Amino acid sequence: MRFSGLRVIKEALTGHKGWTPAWREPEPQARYDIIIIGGGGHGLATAYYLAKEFKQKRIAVLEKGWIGGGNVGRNTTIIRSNYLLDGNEPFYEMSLKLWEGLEQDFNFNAMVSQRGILNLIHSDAQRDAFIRRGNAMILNGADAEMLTTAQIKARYPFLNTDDARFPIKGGLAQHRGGTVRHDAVAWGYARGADSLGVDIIQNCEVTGFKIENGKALGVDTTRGFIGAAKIGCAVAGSSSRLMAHANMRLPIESHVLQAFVSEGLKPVLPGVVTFGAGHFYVSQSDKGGLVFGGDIDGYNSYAQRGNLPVVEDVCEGGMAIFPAFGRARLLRMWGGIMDMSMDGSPIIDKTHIDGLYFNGGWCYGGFKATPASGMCFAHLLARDAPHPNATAYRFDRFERGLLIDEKGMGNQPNLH
Amino acid sequence: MHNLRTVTALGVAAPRIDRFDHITLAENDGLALASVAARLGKEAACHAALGNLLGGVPDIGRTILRDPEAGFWMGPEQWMIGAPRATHEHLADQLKERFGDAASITEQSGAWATFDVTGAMMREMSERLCNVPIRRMIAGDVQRTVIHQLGCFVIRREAEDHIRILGPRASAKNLHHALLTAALALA
Amino acid sequence: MIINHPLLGPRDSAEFTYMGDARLIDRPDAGSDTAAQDFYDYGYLRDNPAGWHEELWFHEAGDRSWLVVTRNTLTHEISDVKLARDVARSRGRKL
Amino acid sequence: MTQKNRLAGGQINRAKTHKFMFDGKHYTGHAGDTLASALLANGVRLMGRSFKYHRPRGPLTAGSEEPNALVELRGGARQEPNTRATTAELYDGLLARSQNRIGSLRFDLLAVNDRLSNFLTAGFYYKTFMWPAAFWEKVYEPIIRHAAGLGSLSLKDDPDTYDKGFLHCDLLIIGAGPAGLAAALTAGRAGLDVILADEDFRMGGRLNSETHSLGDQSGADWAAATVEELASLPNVRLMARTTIIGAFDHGIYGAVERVSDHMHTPDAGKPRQILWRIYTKRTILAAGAIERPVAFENNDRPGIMLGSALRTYANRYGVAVDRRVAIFTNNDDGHRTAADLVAKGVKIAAVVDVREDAPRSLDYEVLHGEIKDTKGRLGLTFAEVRLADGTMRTLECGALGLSGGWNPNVHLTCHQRGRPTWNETLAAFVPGGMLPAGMTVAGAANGDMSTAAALRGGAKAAQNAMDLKGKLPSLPQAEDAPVNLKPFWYVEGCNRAWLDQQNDVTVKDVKLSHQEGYRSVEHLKRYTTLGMATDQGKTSNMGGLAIMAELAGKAIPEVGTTIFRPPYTPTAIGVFGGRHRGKDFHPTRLTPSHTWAEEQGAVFVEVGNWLRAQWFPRTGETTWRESVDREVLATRTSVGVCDVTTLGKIDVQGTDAAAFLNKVYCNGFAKLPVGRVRYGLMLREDGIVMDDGTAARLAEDHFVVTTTTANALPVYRHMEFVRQCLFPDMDVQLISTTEAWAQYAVAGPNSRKVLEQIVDRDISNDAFPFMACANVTVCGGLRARLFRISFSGELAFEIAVPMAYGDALIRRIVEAGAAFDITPYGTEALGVMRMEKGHAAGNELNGTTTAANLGMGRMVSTAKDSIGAILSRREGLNRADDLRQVGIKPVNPRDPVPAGAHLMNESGVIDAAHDQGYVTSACYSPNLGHAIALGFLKDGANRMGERMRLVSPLTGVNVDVEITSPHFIDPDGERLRA
Repeated sequence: MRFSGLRVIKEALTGHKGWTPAWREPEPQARYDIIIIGGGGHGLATAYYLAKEFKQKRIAVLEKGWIGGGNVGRNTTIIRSNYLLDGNEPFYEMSLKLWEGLEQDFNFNAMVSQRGILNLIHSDAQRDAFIRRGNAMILNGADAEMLTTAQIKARYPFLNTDDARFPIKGGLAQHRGGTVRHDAVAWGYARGADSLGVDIIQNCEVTGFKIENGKALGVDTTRGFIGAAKIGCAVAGSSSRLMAHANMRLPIESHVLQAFVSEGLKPVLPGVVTFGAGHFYVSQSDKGGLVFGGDIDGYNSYAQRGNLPVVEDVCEGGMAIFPAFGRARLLRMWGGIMDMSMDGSPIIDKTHIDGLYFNGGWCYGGFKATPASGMCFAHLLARDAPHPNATAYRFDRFERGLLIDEKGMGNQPNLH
Repeated sequence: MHNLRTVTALGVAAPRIDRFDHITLAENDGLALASVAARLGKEAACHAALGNLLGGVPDIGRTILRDPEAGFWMGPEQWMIGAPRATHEHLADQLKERFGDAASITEQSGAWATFDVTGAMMREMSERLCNVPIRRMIAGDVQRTVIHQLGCFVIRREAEDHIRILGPRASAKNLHHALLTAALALA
Repeated sequence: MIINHPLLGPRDSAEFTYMGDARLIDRPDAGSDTAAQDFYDYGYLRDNPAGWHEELWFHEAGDRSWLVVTRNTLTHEISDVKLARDVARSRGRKL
Repeated sequence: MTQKNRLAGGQINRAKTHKFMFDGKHYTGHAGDTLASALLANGVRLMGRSFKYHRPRGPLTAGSEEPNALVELRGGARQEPNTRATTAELYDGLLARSQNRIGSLRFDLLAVNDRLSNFLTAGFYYKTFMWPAAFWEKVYEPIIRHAAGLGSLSLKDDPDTYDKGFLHCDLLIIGAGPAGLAAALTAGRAGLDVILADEDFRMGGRLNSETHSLGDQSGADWAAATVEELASLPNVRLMARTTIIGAFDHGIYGAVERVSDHMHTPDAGKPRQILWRIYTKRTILAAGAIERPVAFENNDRPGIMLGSALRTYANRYGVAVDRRVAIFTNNDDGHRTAADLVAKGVKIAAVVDVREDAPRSLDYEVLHGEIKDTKGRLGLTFAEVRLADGTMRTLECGALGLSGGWNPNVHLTCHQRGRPTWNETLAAFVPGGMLPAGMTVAGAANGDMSTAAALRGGAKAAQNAMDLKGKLPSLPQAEDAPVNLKPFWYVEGCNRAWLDQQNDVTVKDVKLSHQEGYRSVEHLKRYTTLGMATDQGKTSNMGGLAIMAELAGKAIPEVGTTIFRPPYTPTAIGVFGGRHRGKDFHPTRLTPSHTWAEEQGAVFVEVGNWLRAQWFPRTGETTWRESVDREVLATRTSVGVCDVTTLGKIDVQGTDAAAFLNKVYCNGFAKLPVGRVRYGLMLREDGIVMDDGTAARLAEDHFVVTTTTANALPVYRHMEFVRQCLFPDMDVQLISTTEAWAQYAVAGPNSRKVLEQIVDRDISNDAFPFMACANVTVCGGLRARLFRISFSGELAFEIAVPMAYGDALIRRIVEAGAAFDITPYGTEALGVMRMEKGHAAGNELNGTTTAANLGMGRMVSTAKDSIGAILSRREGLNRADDLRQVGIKPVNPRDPVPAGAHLMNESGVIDAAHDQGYVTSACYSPNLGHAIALGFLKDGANRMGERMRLVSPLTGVNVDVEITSPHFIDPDGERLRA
């Protein structure tokens, strides 16, 4: 069924009898051409693009719980392409372009809202680094603008510039950045993929791979064995657990990232603001909640919850730049499990096992990457060759020293 | 003899004192400090030297309060020795002579700002400042902790209402500000 | 979280700095023919278990000891804490 | 206006009358009132508007679970949006406004949404507003955003302060109702360190709201007496107005104490609130239970509220919500409400009970049936009853009490891995799964619904938790009634029957969600927003789950629950920030020359947490460049002085000190003679440069290592890792002594002449050559350290004295240098001189730089094993066309060469694919008379003299440049050795 304003009106007048399920609940078949493990944003996007752009058939998405229950449903909804390194920027810019046409493409309003993202600058060295980054963005065809403190103040008059510990010396803005209604991304891709014949199988956990002489033949699941010519893994957060079934050790650690939302408030923040001298970034949802976050807790964890010190650290950052937020109330805090990779960048690559493909290591850049990740992983699965914008995301870059280290933190995942 | 004058950690000539009914907050500028770290394999000799300096080896988390020198445990096989600066300006050199090659001695006099907090509300005040179980501490207990993001030592002195706080000297003004604010919040 | 420091007793994990898998103690032999491969494995590959995990914590705001903490990454329960230096010695690390 | 609905009795202080204002109208109430009870006493039921349909709303509850009665409390910078009138303590002069409305509360223009509700069903926005694409940000979203949201922030800086603190105890008891008080008595009398916390300003919990007695006292009196005894115990800390917001790992609880929220403004110096981190061995959760409503058509009108709330208002606050009240119940609780109200002289229109075997009463009429619908635009006027026999009956009433049963307050039991389990008798979830370590649950929170069971449970829990011997304290006699309940969630055939009153989620929405395939609890919640309002579904989730289960043909426990997350109730962001605001966000580190520099009128700059002199303006200088140029020229032609204390200093001692440095530095240190300094390059194990600095050998077994200012701590941590974890048997001891020594760089051709007046030893070139170091004395006997090292490229020394003498020494140096017009210089001049000299610094060592990038590839010794050596040899870090550090100068001397600009070939396309490198640091060189820069260029070593384009599209720069050696000045280093 196609969604439209007219449709909404028609249904309203006929008691909403006509709405049908957004996706089917099919029984798993014995065999598929392509199985995607992971019914999160990346997995669903991959299935959608496999069917739509690469005309693949007989595709299944296997989700151990309910679709969208992972990080696509527990993030701070920010989209942007303000990256520095050549290995990253073209990929994230491609993602941003896909976001821009996404809703019309899959006929679901995910509220892609390009109200802009602003990175505050607090030192000359930081300015130098941001100028280099802004230039890299422009040279890669993205948009970037350097704002003066006055320009920033005009947009955010309640920003603390009077007694700031680290004075604001300007900011790097990307006006095409913004936020997206995160759950709707999973649902939109699921509905789109389903309508193209993709089987979305929920409550179906993969418990093992069937691998014979170097070739993957299928997966054992809680709903039985399912054969496949190709298997794509997109379970960021649980990557190490899943790939251990294939006896693989990954350049990845799992860490918890907390996020926070305040009570609903009348609009105060037009766009996304990130604090350059503390760990804090914030935007305001359409419902009015201030959605904010900061650093990961910093220790390996698979528990989707964090601890108080980071909550305090994040709120201290918030109070440092927005002292007016002191009287807004924190409503809810939650945690998501991140695949923190060894250089802070993702992996989209074949494994050494024939027919087994991997997508993960997104650190906390996963949500904004969803469309490009899906497109590039679909490309890899369909064509057996990396998408031109994802060639750097290879497994062997660590062994060969071809690292993509935006933050320059080296091989300690919790610092990225 | 040189004629260079010292300034206190707060950057002035004389130590500062803030007196209230419930709390007295006093900068203590009279301490010479040096750390002692036992050399590998020379632990016994080091302990012996500590023994005749302090009358014992400060146990984990403990201070030996003794005149003129006092010492407390900093880490495994590592101690901080303190003494009146007036008599021990060259504490590190004096300790080197006592310990010989049994320990590595490092001058620390300049590294720390010292504040003495006394008064009826000392416990309430430390509860607002740092994560030490102040009500369970007994005289001579010492704990390294964080006050306003600054790594500090908190020493429970003989008097029931007295703690001594050693904090990083370069941030002495911030530390003092944090202590003062906490005191005022309890007034 | 609370880390039961083998010398100091229970201390808030906020006083510590985390580094990661305690296998980082087992630095490979730089002289070996397989050094390149060994150091790649050492530097980059992790078991990253969902369950018990031996990991390195530095008591930055405390006694400056590196600790090996055995912690469950699913429940955050801590079952054992040792001085890393003792662990390193027990694993036969020499000069 | 008089308090027309005020009854006799209650625990308010009638002697104390408070004036207050709501939506511009004046009212009075009493000490002990909440804003809600005072408004109800004044006959005001309408207090707010719902989120989506802007339906008129009054309080549903009398507690912190309130979804409806949210107001903007206080004014000006202290305005608090979304404040629950049901918990806001009344104080004299209280000011409150209703929120989320356009126009007045009675005539809200946005109430039109209610008329359009059929179009605005669950998830409607996912299906439309997509065309044309550009309209979303420009048209649709702005409208939605302004209609959405609840209250408003003032957008003025929060004028109040917040404290944080730490508490340690044996037993934390959460909730001071019968169970909590009994537990506190048991543990308190046993002498344990107990903290008893309750979110309410009056301890006692339901005991303050009910009429049944404990022994020969009223519940409220027993509670008061017990609190009094507890207060007398030195080992018990009573914390009223304190909410335990979260259960974190290993027995750490977050608690927020509202110190001043019940006052007009906080007392001077006092915080508004305190965030306590409570460290406890054991915890007893005695948080009670929350009653749940029933869903039926138009069940959301002002005047319709929980039966327990009606009792609280009547018994605790002495307030009748209306003089004519109806009750709708599925259990005996409804009859308890009726009895209490009758006793207070309130007329009971009828008790409508869904149970065939409903108890009868002589005091009021009991109807077997259900409420079908209600009337009353801004407040309840009539309730339509459908009797069991199908006949209809209309009840006139201004208040309607709903009793759908109770949900134990399991919230905190679920903050870790706990997942509640289903209890058939209560038709509710009770604590289950893995509770937070050390937590037990008692009283209604544990499903023990009678007062007697709560008292027993509390005492027992304390005894077990602390394994106390001996018998329980004698507890008073109390009601021990069983729960007689018939599960009943919503009235058949209802449509717009509210589940989540704040977010306007109705039974119809849940059905639609199921119809559209959003069938897991998480999907239901996210699609309909059920339970996502400021009350987090405390009164709405169960109803939604029950209907979900019915639609899915499952039992409620099979459907499961959504996860409870901290905080228990919404918590001011300010309290998490504490005092770390404004200038106190992070501590500031001051250099020993700070006071002196201030006297010189220095301009300061934040470098990490340090505050350093950036430059020293002199009268007549109009731009910073003038000052910096002067400082640079003066230093290069005569002598300058600079505070370099911020450099990290690590004392490395022990017989293996040299061997240790051989491991942490990639270049060799074993053969460094005593009395000499060597530059050291430190790699991370992944082969990338971590830091650089110098190591001075003061004795065979004693080095002083310097680090860059920014890396002092990480480098120390790394060295301790290498010492403790990698080479545990080396005899080496490390101490960070950054702040122990005040260190000054004295640089320039006349630097020796200046220092000769200060240092008590021969420092001639022969006696103290380049890269020499020594323990010396200065000014006739003060111990000091002297290093002949140079960052500026000039003849230079660095001299260090104990910190306390730093101020005196800088003054003495300047005095001694007067003859040479010694010039203090700041970080800017320091930067210019190091760039002129081609020294790498923070901008170059950006965490991706290799030794090879810096042109120091050969420094990585292959003769020994050092940290990072092996991985530094990977192909990707050793490509022929790798980046190399180069110097860059403009072809036209007037052009800038800004940092962050990218290098492109002289001709050809300008884009990322053709990127050749970038500028890391740039400045104007007063010595060369033009801008200079350091940068990284592909294959840079072989491109000296090449013409290139430097572009910065971001800042509009595109200039021709020439690639040069990074050593712009004195490339052969003659000045250093002079």
